[in-house]
Amino acid sequence: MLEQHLAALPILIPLLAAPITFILGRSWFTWLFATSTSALACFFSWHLLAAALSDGVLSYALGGWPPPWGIELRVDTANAFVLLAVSTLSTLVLVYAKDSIEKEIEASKHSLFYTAHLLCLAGLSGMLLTGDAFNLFVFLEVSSLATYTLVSLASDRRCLTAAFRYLVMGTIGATFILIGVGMLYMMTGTLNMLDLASRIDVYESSRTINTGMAFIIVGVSIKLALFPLHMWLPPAYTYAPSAVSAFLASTATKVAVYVMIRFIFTVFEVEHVFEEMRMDLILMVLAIVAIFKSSYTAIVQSNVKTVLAYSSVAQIGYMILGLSLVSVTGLMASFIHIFNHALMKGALFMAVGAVFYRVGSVDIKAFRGLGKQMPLTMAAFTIAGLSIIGVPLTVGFISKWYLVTAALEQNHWVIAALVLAGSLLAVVYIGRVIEAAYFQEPTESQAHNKIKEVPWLMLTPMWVLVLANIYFGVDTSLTTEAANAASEWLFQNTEMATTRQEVIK
Amino acid sequence: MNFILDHYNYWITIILMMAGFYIVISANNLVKKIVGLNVFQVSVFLLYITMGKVSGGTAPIVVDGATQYSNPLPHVLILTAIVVGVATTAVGLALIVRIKGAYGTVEENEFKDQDDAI
Amino acid sequence: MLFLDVISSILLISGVFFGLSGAIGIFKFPDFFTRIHAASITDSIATILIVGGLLLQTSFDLNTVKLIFILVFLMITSPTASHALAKSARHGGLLTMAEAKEKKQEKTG
Amino acid sequence: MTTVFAVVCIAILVVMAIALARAFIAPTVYDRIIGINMFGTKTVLFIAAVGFLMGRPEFLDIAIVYALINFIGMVAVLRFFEDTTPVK
Amino acid sequence: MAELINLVLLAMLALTALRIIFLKDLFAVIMLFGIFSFLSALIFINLDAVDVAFTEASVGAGISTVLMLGTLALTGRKEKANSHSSFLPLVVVCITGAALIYGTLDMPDFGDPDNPVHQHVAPRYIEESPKEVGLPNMVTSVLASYRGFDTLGEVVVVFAALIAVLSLLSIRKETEQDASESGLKSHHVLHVVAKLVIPLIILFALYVQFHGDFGPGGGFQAGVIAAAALILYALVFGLPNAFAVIGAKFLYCMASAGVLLYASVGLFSMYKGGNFLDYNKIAAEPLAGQHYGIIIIELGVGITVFAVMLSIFYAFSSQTARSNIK
Repeated sequence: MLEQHLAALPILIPLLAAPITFILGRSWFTWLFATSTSALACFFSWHLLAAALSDGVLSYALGGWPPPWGIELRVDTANAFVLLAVSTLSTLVLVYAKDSIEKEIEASKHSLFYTAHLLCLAGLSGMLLTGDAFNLFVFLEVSSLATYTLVSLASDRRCLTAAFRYLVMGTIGATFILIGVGMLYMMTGTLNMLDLASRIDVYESSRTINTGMAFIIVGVSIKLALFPLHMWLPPAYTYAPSAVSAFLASTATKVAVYVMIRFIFTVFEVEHVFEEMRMDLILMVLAIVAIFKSSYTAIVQSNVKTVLAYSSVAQIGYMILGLSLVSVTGLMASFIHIFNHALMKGALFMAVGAVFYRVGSVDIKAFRGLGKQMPLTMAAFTIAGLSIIGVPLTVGFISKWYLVTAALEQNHWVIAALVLAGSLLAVVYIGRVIEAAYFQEPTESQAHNKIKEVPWLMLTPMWVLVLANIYFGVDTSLTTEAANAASEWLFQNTEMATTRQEVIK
Repeated sequence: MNFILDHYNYWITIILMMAGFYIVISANNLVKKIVGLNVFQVSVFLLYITMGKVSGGTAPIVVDGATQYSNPLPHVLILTAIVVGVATTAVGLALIVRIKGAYGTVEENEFKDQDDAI
Repeated sequence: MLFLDVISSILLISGVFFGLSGAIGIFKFPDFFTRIHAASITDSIATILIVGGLLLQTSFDLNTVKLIFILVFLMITSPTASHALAKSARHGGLLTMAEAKEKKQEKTG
Repeated sequence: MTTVFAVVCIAILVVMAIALARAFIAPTVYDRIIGINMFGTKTVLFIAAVGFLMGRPEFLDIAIVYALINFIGMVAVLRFFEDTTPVK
Repeated sequence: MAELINLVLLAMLALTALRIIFLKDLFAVIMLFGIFSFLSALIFINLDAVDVAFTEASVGAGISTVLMLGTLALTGRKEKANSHSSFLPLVVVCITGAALIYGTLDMPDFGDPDNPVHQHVAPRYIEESPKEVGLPNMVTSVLASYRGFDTLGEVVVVFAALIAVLSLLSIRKETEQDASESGLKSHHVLHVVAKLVIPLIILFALYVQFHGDFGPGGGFQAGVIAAAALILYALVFGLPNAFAVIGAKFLYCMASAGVLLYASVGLFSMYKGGNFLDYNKIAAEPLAGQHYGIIIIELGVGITVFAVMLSIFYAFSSQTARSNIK
């Protein structure tokens, strides 16, 4: 029976668990419940990926109404792959959160944290799986509202202004998406993405469609923090509780990147977006500016969480860069980086959260001498940091490798060189932290009180991610296979778009 | 002339949207920002409802003698969107109340100054 | 049927007349308390007349019930709101025109 | 009868416009509220009349909602004054 | 005639929006926003969207305005003079507006029955839904059945708003001494009238809940109206008295229960062998199944919305009371 509903389960499980978590109240059982439901969702998304890899596309008609009339969930390799990353990270973060939030969130709000986390997971899964443009907006708002909650849960007052700014920007983004979807609907009469794709052909070169596309792309760009629209991200990630930063940095923006890919590839034709509208040039320039400007900003920050936040903006630049190359390898690099970046940023934010747990500060000064006092945490930070830089035998290397290959395939020597130069900037900002941890003496106050290693419940998920960083850096079969299948499917899909019209009718 | 008559509805809606959008990005006071956000969203709802209207049609509730009904789908979408809008508004206002408690002001430049001072 | 139409037309038109006069009143009267007087009284009479005129157009079904509900509801709430508003204004320190004059005289005299 | 309804609708619209003008430019806050309250009650009547004009009077439900939201809004405003004016 | 009314209302709406930009008194801004919502709801009626008008009137003009006033009571009424330049925002707005105007150039004519919107998906809703779902109100059919998953998402959004507001503002029970302070105690007429009106409002909410299949309305609107009745009670008689009627803990359970009730319909249809939310499978007869399914999910929506709106109001209101007593 469950086989039949496989596509719906990763959304429904956290969605149903959220209200129950809310009633359960404050106890360790709430944590156990939330974690196990997230693990269950992760289990099913694993199955979903396996099913998508073997059968191709899965379609699930909600309410039993056939697609353009009802809402459809549409699973292919691409979104199943991202979903797996999201639900895995969610589970690991929840394991990590139990001890982490003790220090950062008031005890009375713990059950609210778990509820909001599950809602966020449900929203993100919904955004990934749905095949309906308006349903996407609804789940986007579910995840956004949960995200604002999560960010504002921290005890630092600056989290409030960060959350407010995030809320305003996020709502503008969502409203832009709403306008765009409205324009598409106005010209086609449908909301189902596949159906949209087949009907947009009919109205080729319509100004309304192009405007709608522009609004959707700008709206999604706000959500994914593409360079000039990224201003909400650094404060939000800096002042949010560590567990939340770890979860959001590794999932929320990635899902938005996927949404953008999905709109470009399955709704608008890729030839139209990239060859006629020249979106690839705009995206490429913005991506490169994002990489350098944000990496540079990251270097001069003193708060390590801000460093990582700006680094996230830069890494999003890499993902968009892969997309803007418009080739199977480039898209594959984007997908691999979506997955890999989740692994590295998750581990990095967890390590920083662990430092906050023991030291009570995330300023770079607080890291001095931690290499000896918290060896496991700092080792995790170092390995994940090396991965961000792109050192061989880590996942970061694999992403960069594919990205450079994709650039070279099209003889974009400059871009390949720029990608490598971007890595050098990463060396600086990660290097500063590592230097402070291993080569500087602890400050007076810190030397006195003995700083111990964090509890094993925080270390385990951190190290799982670190080991995954190494494992997927050595054995790339899963990531490359899934990413390759995903991007090939998306490209082949665009050629089919013209013939699909008969299929729908 | 006909073109204007057939499109003026859209244009007024767009003016409204931009009025709301302008309030959001230019206002310094957070409460006014939220009001602007609402104006912006309501105008987008108007755009949707405008496209659902059929001349000579009637509300999509079955009634004897009616032949033309307006399109019910935009109505459904906007019902959902209104709810989403009020949810966002509530969260935004709650954040404002907390910001007032933490900073003593709801003017954006003032609490920015306070943060920079630290 | 025609008879009913005529009566309801008369009711509607006179209701509208009161409504318009009230609207002019809130601009023309000199101070707040006279303005609220103009607004609230014409509001009530216009409501009675217009809803009454519409009532004659229904065929005694659910719509009649709803119209009566509206009438009752407005008749209760509208004067209450006006009363409470005037009271609030009074508490807030608003003066009538005569009082304001007196105060002015006291100051000058 | 339709013409009568049409005239009534337009006349109510005019009243609404005047009340709106009062809400836009008002000597005191309380005058603004008079304008808004008048606008609210006239809207209720407008919806009722438009229902008959359009031939679908069953949408009087919305008029009821307007009436009660108008009242609740007024009470909320009064409560706002009560909360913000300092107690002597 | 309809076009004329439409034009006049749109003009009033545009003027209101422009007035909001230039007003510095935030109280007036919020009042005008209430009018803005009212006016847009009128336009919705004129454009045949009665259900939307219903919701906009009760939510935009009702709940939003009340919450905004509650916030304003805490944050102060005057907007301070804007020091930073308004040039950049103006440029951004102009670019966005120009893009939108450019987009309208190819838009289909307003109200033309041949528009793609009226040709593709909607005809099935209009022609088949009375037979397939069995309800005269097509909006309810589409909302609850064809696009039932959207509505589930909508309920979850409302629930998420509750979580967000509770994580920011805690609901505090006041002591006996506070109880005498809060409420509009000097307005005796209001006390009598409120007692008279509140039962009527609740009655109306029940009517909207169960008549939503045949006319405008449904669970969402009913929930808001019922919450409005209790908000009125809390405004007039004070928050502690409202707590005595319906407590915060109970509301939390209701909010969760509503979501679960909605989802349980979906799970039940899965158990019966259909897809999630496939009401056809609930009962032996598909039409009966649709009917039961829609009634239950509308109830779930109503319960959640009622509980969430009221709890959010409690959260804001208990902040107000606290600051006033200080």
